[in-house]
Amino acid sequence: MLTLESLVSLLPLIIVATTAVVVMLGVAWQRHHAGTAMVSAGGLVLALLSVPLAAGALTSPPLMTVDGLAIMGSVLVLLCALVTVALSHHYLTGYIGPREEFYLLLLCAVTGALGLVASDHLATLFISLELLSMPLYGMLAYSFRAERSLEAGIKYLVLSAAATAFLLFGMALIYARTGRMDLAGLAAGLAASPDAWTLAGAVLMVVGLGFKLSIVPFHLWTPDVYQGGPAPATIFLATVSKLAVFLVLLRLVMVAPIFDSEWLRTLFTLLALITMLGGNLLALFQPNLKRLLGYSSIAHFGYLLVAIVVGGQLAVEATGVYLITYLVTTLAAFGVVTQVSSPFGGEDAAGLHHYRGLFWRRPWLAAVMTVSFLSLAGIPLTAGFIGKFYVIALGVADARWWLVGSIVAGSAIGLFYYLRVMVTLYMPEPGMRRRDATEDWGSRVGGLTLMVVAVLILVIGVYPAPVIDWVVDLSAAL
Amino acid sequence: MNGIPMEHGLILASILFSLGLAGLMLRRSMLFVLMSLEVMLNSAALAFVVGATAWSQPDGQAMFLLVITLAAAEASVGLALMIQLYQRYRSLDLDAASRMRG
Amino acid sequence: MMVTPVVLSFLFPLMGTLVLAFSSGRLGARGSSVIGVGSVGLAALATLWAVLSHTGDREIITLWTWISVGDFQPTIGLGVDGLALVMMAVITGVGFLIHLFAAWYMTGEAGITRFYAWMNLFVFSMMLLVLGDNLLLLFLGWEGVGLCSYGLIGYYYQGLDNARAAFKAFVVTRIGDVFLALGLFLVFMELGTLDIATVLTRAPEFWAEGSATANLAALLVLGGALGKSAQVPLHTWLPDAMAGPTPVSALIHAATMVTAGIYLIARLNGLFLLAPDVMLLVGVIGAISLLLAAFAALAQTDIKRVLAYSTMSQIGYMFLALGVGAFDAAIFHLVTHAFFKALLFLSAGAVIISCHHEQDMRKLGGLWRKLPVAYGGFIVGGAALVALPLVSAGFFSKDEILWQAMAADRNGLLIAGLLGAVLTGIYTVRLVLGTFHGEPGSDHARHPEPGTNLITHHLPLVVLAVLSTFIGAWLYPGLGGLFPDAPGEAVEGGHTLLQVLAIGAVVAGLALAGWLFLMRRPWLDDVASKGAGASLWKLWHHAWGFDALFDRVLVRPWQWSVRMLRFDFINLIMNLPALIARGFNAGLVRSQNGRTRSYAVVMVFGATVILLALALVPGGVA
Amino acid sequence: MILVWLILIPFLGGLLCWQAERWGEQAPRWIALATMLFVLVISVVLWLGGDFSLPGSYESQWLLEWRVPWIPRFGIEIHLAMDGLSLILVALTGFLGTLAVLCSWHEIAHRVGFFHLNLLFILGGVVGVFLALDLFLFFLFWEMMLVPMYFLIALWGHSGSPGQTRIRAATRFFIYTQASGLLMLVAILALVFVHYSNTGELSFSYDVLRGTDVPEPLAFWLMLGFFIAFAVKLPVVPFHGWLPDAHAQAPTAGSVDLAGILLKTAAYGMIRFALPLFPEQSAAFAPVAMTLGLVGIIYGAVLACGQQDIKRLIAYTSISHMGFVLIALYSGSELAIQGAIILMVAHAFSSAGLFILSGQLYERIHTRDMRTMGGLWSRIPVLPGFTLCFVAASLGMPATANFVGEFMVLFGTFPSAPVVVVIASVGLVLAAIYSLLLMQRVHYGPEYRPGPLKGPDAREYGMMLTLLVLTIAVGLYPQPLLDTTAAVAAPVAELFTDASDLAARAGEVN
Repeated sequence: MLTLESLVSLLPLIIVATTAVVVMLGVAWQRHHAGTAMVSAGGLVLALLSVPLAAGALTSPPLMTVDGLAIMGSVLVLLCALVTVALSHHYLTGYIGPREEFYLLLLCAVTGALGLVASDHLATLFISLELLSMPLYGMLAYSFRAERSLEAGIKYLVLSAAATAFLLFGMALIYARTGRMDLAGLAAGLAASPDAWTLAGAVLMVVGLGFKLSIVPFHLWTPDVYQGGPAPATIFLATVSKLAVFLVLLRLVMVAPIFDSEWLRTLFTLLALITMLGGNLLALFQPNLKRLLGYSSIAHFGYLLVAIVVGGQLAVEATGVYLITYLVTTLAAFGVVTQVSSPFGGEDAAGLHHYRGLFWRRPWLAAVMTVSFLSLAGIPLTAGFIGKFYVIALGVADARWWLVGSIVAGSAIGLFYYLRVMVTLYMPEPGMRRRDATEDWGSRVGGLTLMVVAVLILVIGVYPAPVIDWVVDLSAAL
Repeated sequence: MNGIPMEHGLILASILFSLGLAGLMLRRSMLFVLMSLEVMLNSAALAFVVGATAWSQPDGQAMFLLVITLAAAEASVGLALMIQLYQRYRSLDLDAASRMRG
Repeated sequence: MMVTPVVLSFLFPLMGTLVLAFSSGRLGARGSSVIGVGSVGLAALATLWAVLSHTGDREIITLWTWISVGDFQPTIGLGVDGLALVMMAVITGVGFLIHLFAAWYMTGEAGITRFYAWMNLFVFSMMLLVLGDNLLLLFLGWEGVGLCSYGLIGYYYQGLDNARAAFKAFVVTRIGDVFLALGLFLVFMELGTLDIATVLTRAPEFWAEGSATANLAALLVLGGALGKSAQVPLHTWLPDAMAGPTPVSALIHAATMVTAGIYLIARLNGLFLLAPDVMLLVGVIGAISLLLAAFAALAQTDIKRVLAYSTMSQIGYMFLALGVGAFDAAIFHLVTHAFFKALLFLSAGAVIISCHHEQDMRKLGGLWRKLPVAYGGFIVGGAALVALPLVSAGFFSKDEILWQAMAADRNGLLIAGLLGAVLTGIYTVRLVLGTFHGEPGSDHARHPEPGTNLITHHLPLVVLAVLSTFIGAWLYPGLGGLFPDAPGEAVEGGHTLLQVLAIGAVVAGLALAGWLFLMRRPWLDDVASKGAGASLWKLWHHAWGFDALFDRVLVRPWQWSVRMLRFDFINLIMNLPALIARGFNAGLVRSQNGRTRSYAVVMVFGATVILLALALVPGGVA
Repeated sequence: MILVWLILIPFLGGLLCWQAERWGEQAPRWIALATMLFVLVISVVLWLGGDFSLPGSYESQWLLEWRVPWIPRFGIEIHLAMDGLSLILVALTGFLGTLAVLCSWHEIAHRVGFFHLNLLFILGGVVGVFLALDLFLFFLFWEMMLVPMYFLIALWGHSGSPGQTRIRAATRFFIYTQASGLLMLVAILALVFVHYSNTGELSFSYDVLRGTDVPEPLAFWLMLGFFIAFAVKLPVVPFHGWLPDAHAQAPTAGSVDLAGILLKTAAYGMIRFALPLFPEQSAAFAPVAMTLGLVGIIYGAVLACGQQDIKRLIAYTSISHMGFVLIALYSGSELAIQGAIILMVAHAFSSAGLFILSGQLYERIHTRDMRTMGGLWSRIPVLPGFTLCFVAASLGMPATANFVGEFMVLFGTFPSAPVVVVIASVGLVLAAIYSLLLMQRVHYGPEYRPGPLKGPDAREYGMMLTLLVLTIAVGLYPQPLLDTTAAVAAPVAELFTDASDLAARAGEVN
């Protein structure tokens, strides 16, 4: 039953939803870009402050469970959304046409993500996933006058709809065989014996979620959408969307035993292998920075799949830490791309030649980018290394030598293109005119948040104990 | 309940699903691609209904309603983008919008 | 650090080197030659003082322990006994005279400071070699001497073949050094110490006579000695080493360095006595080198190369003496040989400088009236070389060796020695006649400029000439006490018979040479220019073709492999992963063709593959 | 606490240099010099102060120790400790760091501040490697010292070669070492988890992990993981591809650091981690390691003779020298291991000297190709003299430190592996060949181009002289070095003896 207690546990979601409505009314009453940005940021902060309250609540709403995993997911989603809002404000100042709708779409997507992270029932899973994806089509195709953005929107829409159809069909098959929709019930119903239909349903669900996480056979859309979409939309796609979907997949594997069968475990191992290697191999000679970051995010989720394969307490902890390090690093990397290409001038500054010799023009921005790429490559003293260390520790603890070997090979290949990007920052630039971040980028809100994120990367890299303890407490509650 | 056994319903839904998939892959024009997406979503909804009747629970029907609303939302956004596609490329061909590669 | 005469004797050259090396051009030619010659002179005086104050038994002066790890405790210690003092006397005495002559020889040459720095360093290393009381310190001197010979042979570094000769000398001697090093390792492993005295006492206890390890150790030490003393297998570097200035050849390739091998074997005589068949091998190698060098000397045109081969054959004699166990006779011959060979080389140097660096005998001639001092040096030196009876020092020492060989009834070696004596006579006469008598072959020879400086030119030659006569032989204090008794003591009779034989051989050689070169010159020339004679002459000229053999067997394959391996092919294996990654990248990137429908196809394909795997792979469907 | 300062000083100095560039070009150089001298002085003071007698059973073997928990979840702590070996290597780092700063005084003209930042970060990382005792911390410093070296080679490499080759060489260097480092990380983690399953205690500390008995098949793979990481860095032949390219492209300071210290971190890693953690497996692996060492000696020498570029030649000679070290480490004799340590120090001096000289040559004739050199003896006043001394050192001339090192290695290894020593002695002859070839092609022979060149100024002369004096000093009186490292070498040697007894007993048993 929906008691007051369970409503409190849903507080962050409710606050974000009300902010979306307030923004909608604001747009209807009087368009004011900075105001809208402030309101949405305020809403997100408020939601963030309400998370401890929600965590305290004992019961959770019928179709959802607000447990450690959900709390961790909500906090990360809200933080990423906050950084995206901060970065998109400066980006959108150059956009001719309605600017406030972007924040509206973003808030709706965040609501979906919060719902997805806490979902315990196939229906809420489906609804939240769609609530997350639908605004993304809009955000990606936001600057539709530029054909790349339109193309990205269309591609994402068509392929995401197909993936949702797969997911739905999978759910339907499982429902048809077990008659139960909630995960706990599913588990009991299937304890007898997983027959052909249920496994087929599980596989189809994996395909549907795999698309969203851009696991290799279903990853082809990622580079085009990352390149096409406007920078803030890409940040949101790369962080919040992947984060939420991965937590759901983790929950499915942890709770519902049909995902725990040995056969699916080998399937995930194979998927992890080809994703790690495929992601890195594709990015080797990529001249476009946004596509390169797309491939690198594919590879990183390949590493993370190891947690799904291993499962168990350590896996949840490893996922938590790895996601934190991945999010911080991706925010920094994409943040730099946003800074260099804002204010919006029709085309994002994605080509690597734009960043040649950046260090000698914007030393601190280049420093942020170097730190983020070092972290992507997993070099010590950066957050990325802690994440990689965790994943390798996981693989070794469970004696998954094939996976550990491919992590080592993948990161060795990955070094090549991360180093190539890093060194272009310091190369003496030929005389070519090139785009550049605005002179005062550092003093704007976006710039400041970017600096904070970069410092966070170093802090987590140097002293990860607090972050690890936080994740351990939350995952212990699972 | 001696109606048609559940497997037949599921097989029908699967056939419908694969027809939608084929349409998605073969048709060039975006309009028909959106249509085949609808077919796939409806096939999933059908499977839900079949499941619901088999277990005589209302959950399946509720899911069917949700799927229909989603399909509608999907179609609206899809058509909006298709209009922009037409204005830009003067054609509905999905492959026209494929400049990003490599 | 007690300031005893011995320590002084090897510190002076070291100080000389350091002053010269770090003067970097501030010292003129005169200044550097004064320092160079002066330091060796002081060393000679210190040696003299040491000889006088020597009390007879072996005295050890330990400066400091070099390394001490577990039981590996080599020290920087100096062992002073009769043998060391004799060698020191030779090195500093003859060395001083050669340094003096070099002052005259090198006037007008560029880089005299560098020359004297190397020469002093050489004397220092040689002193260390001789004085070292443990094998590691001896090895230090051994390698130091090799480095200095590299520096000095390659003195005229502008010429590429001079540098190549120096390189060849160093590498060949280095091969010998490696054998010695292996010997050291074996000795240390077996006997647990490197100290020479303890090695000689422990060897008989630990090893039975003729046992495998004894043979191996002796063989390895012999290998080292062969490299340094230019004996048969490792001798090819000596003739090319004549590329250096003549005083260098006199000091290094006559008096001191090449005798290091003999000193080593004499010092480690205990080791060799334990391996009789290796002793025999030493004798045999001595005999072979003796004959090979003598024949080669017959067919040389360059006077320095003749002397080089004659040095090789005289050292062959010393090896022969060592082979039969006559260590004292070997050292005796070493001393006398140092005197007369240094004299011959310096006289040759005088001739060369007077005739403006003309070394080819065919271009020289008719000089005996114009260069009287050089001619006198050659006559006295030649007499000692040929071992003219009763008058020359050579006679006493060579006769002693032949007598010992006879006493040890090694008749094969004895006959080789006698034949060698005859050949020596022939090529010495050929050398003297070709250089000084007959018609001057070139305008350089027609009007030479004789050296006139009294001190730096005449004094060394005269002193050495005096030492090459019987006075030199008389000067040598018998070192019998230090060594196990030679075979000669045990046998009474037969000595006079041998002396007759030896004198006969010498006289026969001289007569034959005189007849051939004075009376039958034209006949000899046409025999040597046709058919068999010409090919024989060419074979001897190239020293029985050893050089060509080593070149084809060792040098050419090495250069070929270096050229082949210049491209680091093992590196290719390490580039393999990069190439594989590049291939995969090209393949995968093609899949990103930008068309949504092809993305959908790949997605569906992926899903169907998984579904099929679900059905087919066992365990999927329970 | 002084250990933390030893690591922090280079890092702080580096940041200071980066910011000091605003006050003019000379400021970063002086700051960098001051920093490195400070590190050197501290380590020398520690050396004079410390007593290095063999550790009694009761007090710990570490001269200084500093320990603070870092990531409690995994039992990782910042555990720094210093004993004889790490003290010497830290002092060597300080010394070579000073030389690196001095020799790039005129060579690096543009972006001086950022150059010194990278240079000092490398040295900080290396000091960290020598002091870290916690396996995680060791791995962290091991990977961290690569990044600044990568930038050093890629951005300040030799202007002579086109841009692309510099970056390719730097990337090869980075990926080779990083990937093999990851293998080591996997081995470390496996060791930790085996220990965890044995004793239920999760810890990364060196002393705790030394005792774990790892099941046989896995133990070999873990030892291999460690060995490959150190073999790539040593470098051992199949993995040596990166060294010549890195040296050919690196600036002089980079080459001095790379050859002088970075190669030594690998040897140090073997002595400290690879051998003690897996004694039995290392003993069983010893023949293979020795063969690799031999191949390294011969192959390095043959390739050194074939090179045209002077720095590539010196790089290949380093491969050959390090072959000796590898043989010594796996010979299991205390004398050989002491010799290996001396050889490491000696090789640092001689290769640093040769690289500084080739840097000075490059400043004068602007080329590294030996075909366009010749007869330089008469053209440059003092430099050829010094080159001859260092060439003599590199071919192992007695009275130089290399001779002491090499011969102690050979003396120590002879009893256990005579055949290996015989083949290694062939390496001595080859050493003579490639060293004299270097001397021949550069300084002897006919003059390629006439005209005198300027001699070394006070800075260069001072550097060369100190290096030469040190080489001769260690060559003639290595005892202070030997006493300091005696405490380290003895236990490592015993590992092998009881390991080989173990293996022998195991041999009898089955």
